[in-house]
Amino acid sequence: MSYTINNKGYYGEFGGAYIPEMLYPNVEELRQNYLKIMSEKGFQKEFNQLLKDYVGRPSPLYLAKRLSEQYQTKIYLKREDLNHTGAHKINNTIGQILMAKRLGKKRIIAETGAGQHGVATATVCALMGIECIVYMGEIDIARQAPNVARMKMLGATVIPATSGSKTLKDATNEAIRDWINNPVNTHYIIGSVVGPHPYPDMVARFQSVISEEIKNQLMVHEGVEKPNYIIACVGGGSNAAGAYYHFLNDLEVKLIAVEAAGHGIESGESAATSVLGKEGIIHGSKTLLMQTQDGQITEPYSISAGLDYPGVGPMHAHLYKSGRAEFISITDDEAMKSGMKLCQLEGIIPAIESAHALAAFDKKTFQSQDIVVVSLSGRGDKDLETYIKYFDL
Amino acid sequence: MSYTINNKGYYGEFGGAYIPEMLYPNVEELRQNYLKIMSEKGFQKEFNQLLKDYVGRPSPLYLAKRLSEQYQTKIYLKREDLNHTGAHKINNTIGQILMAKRLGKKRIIAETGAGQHGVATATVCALMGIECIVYMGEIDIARQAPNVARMKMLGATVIPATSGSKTLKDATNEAIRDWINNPVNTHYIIGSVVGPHPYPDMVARFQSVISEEIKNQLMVHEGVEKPNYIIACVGGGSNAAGAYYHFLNDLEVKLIAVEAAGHGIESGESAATSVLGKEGIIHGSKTLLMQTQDGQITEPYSISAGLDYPGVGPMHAHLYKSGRAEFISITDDEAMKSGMKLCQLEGIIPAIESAHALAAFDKKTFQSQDIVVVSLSGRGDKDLETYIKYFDL
Amino acid sequence: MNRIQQRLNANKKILSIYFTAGYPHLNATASIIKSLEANEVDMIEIGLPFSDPLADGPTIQASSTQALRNGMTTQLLFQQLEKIRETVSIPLIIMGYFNPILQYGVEAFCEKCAHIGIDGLIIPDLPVDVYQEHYQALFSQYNLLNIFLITPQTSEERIRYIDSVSNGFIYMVSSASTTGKTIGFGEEQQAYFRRISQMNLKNPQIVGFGINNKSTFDAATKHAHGAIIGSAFIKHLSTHGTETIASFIKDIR
Amino acid sequence: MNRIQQRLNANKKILSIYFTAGYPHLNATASIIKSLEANEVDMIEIGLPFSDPLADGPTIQASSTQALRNGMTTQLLFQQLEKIRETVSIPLIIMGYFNPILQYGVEAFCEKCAHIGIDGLIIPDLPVDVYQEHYQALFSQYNLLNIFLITPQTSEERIRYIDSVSNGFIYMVSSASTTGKTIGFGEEQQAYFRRISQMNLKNPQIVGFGINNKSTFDAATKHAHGAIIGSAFIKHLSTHGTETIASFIKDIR
Ligand SMILES: Cc1ncc(COP(=O)(O)O)c(C=O)c1O
Ligand SMILES: Cc1ncc(COP(=O)(O)O)c(C=O)c1O
Repeated sequence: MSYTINNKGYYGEFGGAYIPEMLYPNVEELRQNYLKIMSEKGFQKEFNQLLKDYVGRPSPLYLAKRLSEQYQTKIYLKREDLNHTGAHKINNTIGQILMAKRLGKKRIIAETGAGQHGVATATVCALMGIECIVYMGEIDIARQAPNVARMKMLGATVIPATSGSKTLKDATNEAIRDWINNPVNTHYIIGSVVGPHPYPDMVARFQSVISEEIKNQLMVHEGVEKPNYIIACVGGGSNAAGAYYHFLNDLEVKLIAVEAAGHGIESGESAATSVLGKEGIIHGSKTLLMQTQDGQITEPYSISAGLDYPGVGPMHAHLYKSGRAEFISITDDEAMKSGMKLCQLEGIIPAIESAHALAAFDKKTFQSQDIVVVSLSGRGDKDLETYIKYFDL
Repeated sequence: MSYTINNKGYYGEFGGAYIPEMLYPNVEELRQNYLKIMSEKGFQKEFNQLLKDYVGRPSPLYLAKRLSEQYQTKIYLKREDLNHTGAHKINNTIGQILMAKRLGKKRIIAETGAGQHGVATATVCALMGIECIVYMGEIDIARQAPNVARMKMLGATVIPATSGSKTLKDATNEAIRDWINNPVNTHYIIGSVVGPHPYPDMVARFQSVISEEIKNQLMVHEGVEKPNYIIACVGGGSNAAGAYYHFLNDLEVKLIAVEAAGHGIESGESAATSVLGKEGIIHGSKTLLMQTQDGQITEPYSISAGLDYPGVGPMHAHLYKSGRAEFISITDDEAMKSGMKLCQLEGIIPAIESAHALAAFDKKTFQSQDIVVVSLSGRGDKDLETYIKYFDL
Repeated sequence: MNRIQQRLNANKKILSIYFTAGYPHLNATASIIKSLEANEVDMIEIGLPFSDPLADGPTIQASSTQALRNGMTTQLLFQQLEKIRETVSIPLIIMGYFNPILQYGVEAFCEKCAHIGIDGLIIPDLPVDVYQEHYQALFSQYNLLNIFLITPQTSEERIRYIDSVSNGFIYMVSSASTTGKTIGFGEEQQAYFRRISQMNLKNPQIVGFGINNKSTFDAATKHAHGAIIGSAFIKHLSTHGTETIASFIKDIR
Repeated sequence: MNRIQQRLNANKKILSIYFTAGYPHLNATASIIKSLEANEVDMIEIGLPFSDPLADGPTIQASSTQALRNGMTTQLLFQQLEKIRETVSIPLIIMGYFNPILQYGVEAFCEKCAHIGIDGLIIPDLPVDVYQEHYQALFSQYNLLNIFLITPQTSEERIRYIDSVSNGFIYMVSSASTTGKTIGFGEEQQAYFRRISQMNLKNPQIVGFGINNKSTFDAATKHAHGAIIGSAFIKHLSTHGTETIASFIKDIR
């Protein structure tokens, strides 16, 4: 079984491009060109140079000694938190802005929930001097004010999404609507491995630098190329896709995907798509999503804005359905506790998304000789308010 | 003329250890051991490994193309903003915590103004599992709440300094008082190239990794080892000391130090020590400091908490007095404007401290073939509130 | 022959009206349909509301949200339509996003539509190739037409492909936009309509998006076989309720 | 012979009192001095207030801040003391941090002290080696004693070095602390005092820090030549003003 995309744009039965005809020319243009452009020498050179000099890659693979002691196994943290703008999101936006330039696009749109992807997009647009419009749910704008300010400082226009539940899902709808209205000069930079083909594959490829580096770095640290486990949180799934990428077809490397259980799977306030979702279509992709019996997409909930999405990318739907990856759900409380533990044991304040991945150690026992790589997808600076409130600091 | 420290602990006429006898054993123990410990293979290995895997070094040397175009010269940014915890401060705290461990210390104290050094200290203490006490002016605690929360999350105890003006200067006094009261088991991690000998030299050496990397990176980028100019902001002077270090005695490399003029040199609300200061003693060191005619230390002012210090390190006093470095003063308004410019041209939100360094380009003209390295000492995440208020975002 | 095809053969500019089922009131569906037929509308698109209607502008979005709040479901819509053919003979199309149909079961959905007397479906996010590969046979089995969209950006090649897969009419989106945008029907639009008209497609074209009064209806149908009014009708319902449908339609022709 | 040395030769346990010039009132200096002499105090340390007194605890810090707010300056202090020798003969020491002295000019400062009749200086942040190299000659020229501190952590070797540079007394800090801490004078402290006493230094030792009443004074002076009271006196001034200095001193001996 293959875990990479097939030539029709599917992972197993998931994926495809379920888009209105108005989007067809855009998506088709991208589909026809993305692999060709990505394989160009000039593209690769520019991409890799920016990842190195601008983003600060390679991100370290850090052996967390005190955490390892605590859990009696060998834990490496892949430090995406050290990237410019504070998360893995920038790997993708750097790739896509170069893609957009080569496609001759003059205007960039993006959706954002917590604002991380919006900031990463505004950042690369500033870098390239390209107009940037970011859609963000009206509610998220209110609760993520610092990231809104960041985007504005970077010269982006932030447009509130006032439809539906006024959060990420709706911001995505608005971005798609904008694209429908601006089909020629605009590129839509999607922020995760979601959306119509070729987005999930393209984003996964841009993020695959994570696992490429893990391989090389493990070789230096441990003299082996592969870990026993890779753990990553899954919102849409891009940091996980990047961390898994070069190990997908190597079954010796066990993959663990961590979803947000919010107040608990049974609570009705959760974002654990693999447990609660069913197959369906969201944002142009056939995948697993949380929905009513009637096929209406339901509002997810997680304390972590980046995991607060009712679907997962089609790759992850396939990894789940096929059993290739083990899916774990972590509640708000469990994640917050693990986040705090990382602070106090390793001096790293993780993004609450990443804290979900760390909580897997409380759910699952590893052998002392196991090498477990955790994707530390982002830093917790953006989450300080939440941490402060939660722990009453 | 030499610009490094002499064997008596002076840079020219500046430096020394003007400390009460109660501190003598501590400072003397450090003085006798610091060079020996720093030169140990084991120390170097651990230091370098942590800088690489934990801090994320080397920090990139990034050719800022759009900024270069704007100013018609070749501008490289040394990206200390990408370090773990967001500034150059961590280079020093990593070094000092390893030093403290080797000296058998069980308790760490530190002073902090904006909280960057406090966070960097709390971070390394968490990493090593060592008790951490951070002194912070009561007023700074109120206006830098997120960094206070960060320190608490990292397990540190933050103690308000309620004496004097209740800001950085007083926090430093309190830390020194704590050290006087705990002379055996405690190491004081000073956050800049200030304080009694050997602190200025020790901190400069820990920060010298910045210029070491600049050398290597310029070789790769430009095929030369040295820039024409290095620009850095100066609060106490540690990022500048680190960026200058390996070029200090190479007069071909011109050094520019940027101080905070606050509301203007003449306004009475300023922190431009080189212009407004006179020789004197502050925090155990003979240097330039802002003081009344009567020798009372005056309260400085800058919009940037990290530059809001009434002195400079003795190295900088010497660089100023000898003319080795050119000193420039930048007002709040000039710095804020330059910070915003970097956002919009390069997608990087700088710390307001670092924005002062960038403003030098509006004060001084460079040749188009000049290679100008700017120490981007930190990221602006900590300053968002200030940016938001200032620009009414 | 399917009612849609019959109506298209009538050689008259078609006026098609879209409304969202469950809006403005949960149980307005049947009465709106009857009223539209009574006022000599040629065709009706019944919108099955969806939580995330990404091809729609604010007006239809809001009507969908309201309809769902009112309690509209796929099942309920089918119940409301169960006896509709006892009273109306106008062509009825259900317009809905793919996910609710998928959850209902595509075959079950088609069967139910056939049973009720629905003539066709517009599923904006069901791609042509997926339709062709998986559902075309099913749709013909239940004598349901599937209507595809084209836009000013659709390539000639693709238009011909869509034409080949279509068997009712082609939904010609007047400009690159979501529903409900006010757009001109000036020379650019006419050139586009003319270009398509000159392609001699086997399926007639009906223009949608942006038609809101007599003048835009006339402009849209100059080169096309008909036009669809959606947002403008929803707006009318939202301000005037269902009472004055007659006057809204009379103002169009 | 310097007044301090004379007084030390008197073979009596010395009681020395510290106060901050300019506190509690700007012009209290002379009257406090007179009152202390009248109450048979042996020696007085006049604190020259400093903005950043880093060896001092909260009490003396606060008194310094207040004194500066009241308007105390080096110049003013010298004015206040200008005629002090007309009325008192008690040994007078100025205790101040180095920076204000440096700004006044060390030589000018010494000259002024000599002119007034100050007998010695305590400059806690002036290192012994800097003193020796740069200022020792100056101090002798003006017949000023410079008093150095030692603490329980000071090594024997360094104590001997300090003893060799000193020519009045050694200020023996009772424990590792800033001024004003309440500390015990139990066995540990006594052992420390004994240890120093047994070193047979050429300079007598006077204990400072933590002495606040008769019992701590007695304990501190068991093995030492005297003791200094600072924070406790400042506290007394802050609650009772300058009126009841007599009773404060009487409570000590
Ligand atoms: C730090 C961080 N981690 C993880 C995620 C989740 O996204 P994904 O699942 O695409 O990696 C986000 C999204 O904002 C994020 O900011
Ligand atoms: C980002 C940044 N730059 C510069 C400084 C000034 O310190 P120094 O002059 O020691 O580099 C600070 C101090 O907090 C800082 O946070």
